[in-house]
Amino acid sequence: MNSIIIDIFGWILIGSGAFFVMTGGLGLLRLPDVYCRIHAAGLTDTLGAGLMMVGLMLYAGATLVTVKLILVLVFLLFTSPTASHALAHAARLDGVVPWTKKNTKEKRK
Amino acid sequence: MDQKKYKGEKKIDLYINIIILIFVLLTGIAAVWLRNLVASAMLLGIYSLLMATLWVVLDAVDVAFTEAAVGAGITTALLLFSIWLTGKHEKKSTKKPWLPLIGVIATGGLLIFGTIGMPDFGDPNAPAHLHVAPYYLQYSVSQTTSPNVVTAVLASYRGFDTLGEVTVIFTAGIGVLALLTGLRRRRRSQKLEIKK
Amino acid sequence: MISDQLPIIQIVILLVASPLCVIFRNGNWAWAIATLSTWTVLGIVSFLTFNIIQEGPISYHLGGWRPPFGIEYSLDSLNIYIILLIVFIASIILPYSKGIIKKEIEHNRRHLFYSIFLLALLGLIGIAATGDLFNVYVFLEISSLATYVLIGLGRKRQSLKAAYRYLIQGTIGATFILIGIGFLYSMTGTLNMSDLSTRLQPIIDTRPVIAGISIITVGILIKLALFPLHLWLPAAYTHAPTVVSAFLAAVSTKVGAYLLLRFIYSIIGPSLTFDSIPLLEILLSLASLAILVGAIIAIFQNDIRRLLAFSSISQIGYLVVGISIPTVTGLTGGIVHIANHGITKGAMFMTIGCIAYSVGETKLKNLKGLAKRMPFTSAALLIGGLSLIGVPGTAGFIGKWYIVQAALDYGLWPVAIIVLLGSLLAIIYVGKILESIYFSKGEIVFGRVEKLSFYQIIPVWLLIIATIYFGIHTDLTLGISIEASNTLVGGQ
Amino acid sequence: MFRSALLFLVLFITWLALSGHYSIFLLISGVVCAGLSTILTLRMNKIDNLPPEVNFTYRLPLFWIWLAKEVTTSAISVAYHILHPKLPINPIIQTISAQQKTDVGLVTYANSITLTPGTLSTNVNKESIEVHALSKNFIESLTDSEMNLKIAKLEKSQETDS
Amino acid sequence: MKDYLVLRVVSKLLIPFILLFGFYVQMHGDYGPGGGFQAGVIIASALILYAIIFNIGIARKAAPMWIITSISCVGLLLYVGVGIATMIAGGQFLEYGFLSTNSASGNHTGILIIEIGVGITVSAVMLMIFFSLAGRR
Amino acid sequence: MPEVFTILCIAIPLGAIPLIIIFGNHPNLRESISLFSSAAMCVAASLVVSEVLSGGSPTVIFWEIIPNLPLFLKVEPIGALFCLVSSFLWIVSSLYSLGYMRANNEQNQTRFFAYFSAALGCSAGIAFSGNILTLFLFYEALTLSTYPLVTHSGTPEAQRSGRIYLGILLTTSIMLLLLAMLWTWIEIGSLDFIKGGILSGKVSDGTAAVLLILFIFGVGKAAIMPFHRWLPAAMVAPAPVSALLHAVAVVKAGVFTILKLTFYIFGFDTITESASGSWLIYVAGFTIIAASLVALREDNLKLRLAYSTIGQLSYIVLAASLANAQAFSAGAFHIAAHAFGKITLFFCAGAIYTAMGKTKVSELRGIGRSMPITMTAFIIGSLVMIGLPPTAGFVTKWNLINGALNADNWFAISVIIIGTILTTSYLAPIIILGLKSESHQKNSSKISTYSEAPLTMLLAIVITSIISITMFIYPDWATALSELATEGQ
Amino acid sequence: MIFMVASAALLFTILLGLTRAFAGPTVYDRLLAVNNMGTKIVLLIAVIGFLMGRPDFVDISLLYALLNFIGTIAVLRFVKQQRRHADE
Amino acid sequence: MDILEQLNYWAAISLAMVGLFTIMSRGHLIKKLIGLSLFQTSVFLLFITIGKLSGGTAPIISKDFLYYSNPLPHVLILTAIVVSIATLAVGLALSVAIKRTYGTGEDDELEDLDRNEGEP
Ligand code: NA
Ligand code: NA
Repeated sequence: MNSIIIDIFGWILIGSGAFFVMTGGLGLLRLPDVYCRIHAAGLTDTLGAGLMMVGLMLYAGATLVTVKLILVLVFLLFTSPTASHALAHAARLDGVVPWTKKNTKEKRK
Repeated sequence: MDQKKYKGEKKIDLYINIIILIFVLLTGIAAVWLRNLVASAMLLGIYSLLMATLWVVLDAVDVAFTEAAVGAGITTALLLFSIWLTGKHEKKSTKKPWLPLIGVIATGGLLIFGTIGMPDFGDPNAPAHLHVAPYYLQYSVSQTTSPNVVTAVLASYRGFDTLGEVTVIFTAGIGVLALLTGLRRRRRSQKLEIKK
Repeated sequence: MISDQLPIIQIVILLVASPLCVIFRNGNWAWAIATLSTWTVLGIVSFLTFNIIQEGPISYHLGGWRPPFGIEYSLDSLNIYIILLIVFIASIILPYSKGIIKKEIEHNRRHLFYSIFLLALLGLIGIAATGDLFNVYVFLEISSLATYVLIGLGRKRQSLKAAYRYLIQGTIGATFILIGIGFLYSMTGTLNMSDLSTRLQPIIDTRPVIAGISIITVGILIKLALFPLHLWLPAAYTHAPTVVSAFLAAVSTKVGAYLLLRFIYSIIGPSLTFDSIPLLEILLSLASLAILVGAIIAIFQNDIRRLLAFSSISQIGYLVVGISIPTVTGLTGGIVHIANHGITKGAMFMTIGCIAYSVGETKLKNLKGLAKRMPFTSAALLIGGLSLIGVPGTAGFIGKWYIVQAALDYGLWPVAIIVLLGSLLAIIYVGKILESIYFSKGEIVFGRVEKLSFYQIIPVWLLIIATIYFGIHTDLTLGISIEASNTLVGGQ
Repeated sequence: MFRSALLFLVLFITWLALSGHYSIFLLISGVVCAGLSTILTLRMNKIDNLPPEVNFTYRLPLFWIWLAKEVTTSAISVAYHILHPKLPINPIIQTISAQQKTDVGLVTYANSITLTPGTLSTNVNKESIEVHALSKNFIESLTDSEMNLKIAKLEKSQETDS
Repeated sequence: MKDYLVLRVVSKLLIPFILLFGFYVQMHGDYGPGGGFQAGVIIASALILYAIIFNIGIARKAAPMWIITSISCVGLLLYVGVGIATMIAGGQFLEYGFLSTNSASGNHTGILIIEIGVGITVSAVMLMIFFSLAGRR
Repeated sequence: MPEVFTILCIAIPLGAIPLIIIFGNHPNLRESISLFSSAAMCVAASLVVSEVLSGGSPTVIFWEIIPNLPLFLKVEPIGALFCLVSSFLWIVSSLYSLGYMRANNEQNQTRFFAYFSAALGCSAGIAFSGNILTLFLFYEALTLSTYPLVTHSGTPEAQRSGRIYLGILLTTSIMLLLLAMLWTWIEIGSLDFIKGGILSGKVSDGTAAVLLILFIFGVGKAAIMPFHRWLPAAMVAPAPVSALLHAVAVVKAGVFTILKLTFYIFGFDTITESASGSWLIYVAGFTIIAASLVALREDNLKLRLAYSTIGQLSYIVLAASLANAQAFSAGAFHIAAHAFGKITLFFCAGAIYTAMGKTKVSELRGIGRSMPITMTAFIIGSLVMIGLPPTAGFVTKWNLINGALNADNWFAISVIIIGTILTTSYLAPIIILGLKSESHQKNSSKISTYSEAPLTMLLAIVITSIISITMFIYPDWATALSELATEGQ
Repeated sequence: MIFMVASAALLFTILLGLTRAFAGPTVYDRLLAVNNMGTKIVLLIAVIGFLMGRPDFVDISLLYALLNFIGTIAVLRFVKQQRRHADE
Repeated sequence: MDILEQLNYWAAISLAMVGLFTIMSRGHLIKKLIGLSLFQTSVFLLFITIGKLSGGTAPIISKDFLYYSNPLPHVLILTAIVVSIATLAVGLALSVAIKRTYGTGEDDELEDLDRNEGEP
């Protein structure tokens, strides 16, 4: 009985996590410049990872594994924005021009 | 965990293994293909990470752990700092690659020839699983109290290898130190004679 | 009983001494530590040699785990002979390095040099001593890494290039060996050499085993620098610090030869005559080529160190010819030549180190009239040269005698002729050295001749005397070699 | 001193969470290892003079929950933008003011901006943060400065606590 | 200075935890994946991170080269020392069983100590290599 | 005690080397040492000879280099003969060099005397070697120690000749002799010189034939065609060296080795009974004729003598290949006879060069007037070569023809006859030219005055020519030795 | 089963990331891809742990979550340093 | 199915060949080292594949499992990884030193530079 509930919630959580992860990956490919892609990556790092981890925690139950999964998640939430920021910052300093709609129109002309 | 349930998904590891293998190959080829060395170094990082995943799939968690530890941080850092010192872009080599290609293909041919007749993937009757290894698996806990058989073999049964391994890393450390100490002062001079 | 532990103590002493050299942070202290520890090891190894000759092989179980579950040190007459050679040469080279090193390596990394030297030494001993195939790989890497660094410490910048190339090629070689180990392990499930040998016999003709054997052999041949896999060798010998050149020339490829012997005869062993790959035939042809090509290229060299490096390539050919004739005579020739050539080349490179130290030159054309200014050093070079040629009465003769004899015995008269032809070519390149230092007329190019100290003179002459001694009094070298080859191919 | 003790404690708790084996030996080594980590950290702080001023208040979990909500809503929005066949994005860069006084506060703000999908801090100055947004509507949630205020509050409560 | 602000703050927050994780891996090698080598690498990585976000000069001040070098020797000597101890106790080289009255617990002790030796040497050497390479300009 | 003398024969000349070097700056002392040690060696050699004549066979074993393969000395009759001849000629040539080197102001005299001494030590070693290995060792040492003598002048020409010299001698010895030696070792397990031949009856015909080829051509010092080129090339050396090379140490070591090999390794039976021996006769015969023909056309005096040597050596090879006691004894005798005869001729050539500066045959017109003693000696030497009484050469020819008749070998006989005619035709013109009255050439007016070479040189010439005649009158001591060797065969 | 779905999704996303890493075009794009793939692999390893019935391998995920950051920072630092050097 | 069984070996060999080819055909010192790394990791793949047991799990003994993969190859490869990073470190140090003394990191140019200075 219990395991069915876990399965249902697990499916929902991990499934939606997988959805966000894939969307983020797609964004990484689709979006036009590095800054935009960072946003997409953020999607994977935050909601995708978070939902999946929580789903896994459900399966792990009240064990050390859950604690470790929490630790992983916390670390990800700390490091991922920092890395993104550093990346964007470096790109800015390096003079990577952000993509805008105007930009492309000008280019097309 | 339920033993039977796991047995039912027996071959799943093979399929995941194959997919990751393809990724690994792609990354590896890309890492050496690119002429931008920074990109190469980064791809090598991914390569190593994918390998780590592969090791998990192949039950080699200790190896995965090591690969992740080394490949994620140290290797990338060392490579990048060296690239910084030696130049970021690789020039196009003027050499004709035909001779290396022939040599490489010959070696590869020999090895592929050799694999035909090797035990199948995961074959429980492979000689490697029947001799020596079962001893470790059977006695590790009672003889060394260590449930991680890899650690038991590494540190105890083959502890001398590990001593050698530490010596290797020690050699590398002292060696790098010796090679780069006073490099600034080493002259480009061709003369053998120097004054003290 | 401490004497039971001696097989491992020889390594342990060096393993302790090496970090101590680093900790003391002083070149002179490091030198003293290195020298004393190496001499102690020499004592131990001599004792072990005596023991093994008297009482037969020793097996030492590391960690107390019995093989094949643990790693085993198995010392028999073959490897104790190699270890004795290695340690003997090291014991002589270390005192020799005392003064010479001052001109080549700055004081702030001299202690590191000695530390690495000891690591190289212990790596080589480890390769020879162990009875476990993977352990061979580990110690091979210790000695290789140490060697790359040692080569890179040379004064000229070419030393770095040589070290880098050796690193690449050496690692390829070692990795080939590792791949081969993988293949063999996959088919047998064991890494212990004697266990492997028994388990290999019934499946020797299967494809993975053949591929494994081939790839390991190629790996060993790179380490051994057998033509055409010798590319790393000339530059390495030429540009390394002279002390290192002497050490490498004397022992490092010799350990490769040992590995080849061990691999072919102790591991593949009795089923050597499998039809699938003509291993010995291939080795024999490559070795014959090596003899000729090495010697011919040596003739055209202008730098005395480079010339001797190519001579080494030629001499390695002799070793391999001996090794690949599977009779007691052939192996005896190969094995005895390992030591005799080692001693000779060591002596010659040490002499050249003296010359480089004294006059700062190793180019042949700049050494005109050296014999007048350094008569004794020149004489040392002369004696070494005679041994390279293989003149009777020098160490170089004995091995060649056996090798040619084995070749003729085995019906390989073209090989015998090539060996003799090699000697002839040796006369030419040795003659080239002697002509320039003895008989050339013209202005003396080098300036001041720096005096050598006893630290150099005594070691050099010790080896030179050994070159003659082992050419005349062959009880020790031949005795062990014959016994070793008997154990390797005894049944045949 | 208090901070060091706190750090040690947090580390030791982490150790316990990681370990899963509670033999006496491992507990003692936990103490030693947490101690070692603390000492090393202190040594670094002494050298670089940049000790992170981290303290924990009851507001922090509340802030996280709020942040989680923010993240979820913007994530869904970003996902919509990505999956929309026409890719309806219009990226802009804008500098917004930051009221935080401490480095940690500033960093928390910057990272929170980044963590929320759709916005990305590209440069942190003393009193302002440069933000890249996927489109204008993402940045609006920042300019209403709810997050800014919350973090500033977080900072203040820390001051009063300690 | 502000250039690195975010990086520095977060990294300094992380470093103690990375170090602790390294120590955890060191001490739990016999239960799960990991051991001395991995621990050494992780600990070195923490310090390398420190060196990267500040500068190498500062990091080298925190860990002077000669100390690191000596530490790397200590690790190796510790490993060899265990071997010597077992020989003195009457066993073979590295026969840990002789470290204690009971063979299994002796093995446990031996494994722990040598893993610590490995960890020490590896972390020190990794730092040595990094500083040697990165210290140049 | 005889063992001590045996060792002394080798040790004295080798021991003299350091003394010569040490006293290099005192020419008188240095040359006294040279002379003294040559005399001492000669005494030791005579004592060895007397021991051998009384039936002894002193044996000295040094070491076993390889199990059952020692370095050792074992004196047998022809070895003793060879050693005695060499040591005696060393005295004479020391005397001669003393004058020659000083008169011509040669450089590096110390080096010269040192290597000279070494060469003698090596030939004594060859003479007494108990097995092929020992012989080979001394054989190579001899090559190396005479190399600096050949290149003595240090000129590019000398160096080139030195390379030819070393090249041919080392190549043949290593490629052929060493190979043959190894082969023998493998076949028999022994390399000792034993009367009757160790190969006798132990190997197949074919093997014996191949071994014979390897051995004979391996001994490059015997200058059998086509490996004779080194000998004329070495003519760039100073005259005493040429004398040493062509009369005493080197070439004699070569033919001596061939005698020893045929006699003690193959044995007469192996050579005669198998077909292997017959080709050797043809090779020797061809060499005799061809060398004589070349000599005939050579204008340079020393070169002509060199080709003469090539021919004369092949008489000894011919003797060996006839493989019977009488021929063998003739060959052994000829080692001594040719030694004295040829050294006389070379001494004369050196004397002419020293006194007159002439090197070409065509310049020798009227030389007999100004150098009567030298001319007389030259005539005696020529008679030895031709084989006419009253010289030792006649004894050789006589025995050789008898030997050939014994063997019923008409080819050999005809070669001997043609050879003799050819020898006469290349030596006689020199004598005739020398005895002619003063030329009509103006620039040769100086020749008329009496101007012999320095006294020591002259003394040497006189001694050797007297002995050449003495050996005709008293051939017994030498023939006794050679007959002793063949006793019982 | 859900674990398999999750692994499949992750593997697919990794492929997307790889494409970005190969394609670039700037070093920052590659770095982003690499960093992001790091996160995905952290997840993948955790999921595979569950899939294979050994969830305790999450230690590896933890390790990687920590170290991936260092790699990214190293690259950034490198790029910055190089640019500064180029400016001089 | 048969092909799938050997696929890991072949992948390992392919990687080895890619690495080897890179070492031989590429000129930049560090690129060669990257190739070398690739070559070495391919061997790891070979070994770990050999150690894999179908239906087995990681060799950390637990009462929930009966079959474990072979721990020995894992141990060997741990050592090999250490060796490969040690080699890489020394190789990088040499590359840096070469760049400093020669002024280039390209292998081909080293040859020319030495030749220009009259060194064969
Ligand atoms: Na964001
Ligand atoms: Na472990």
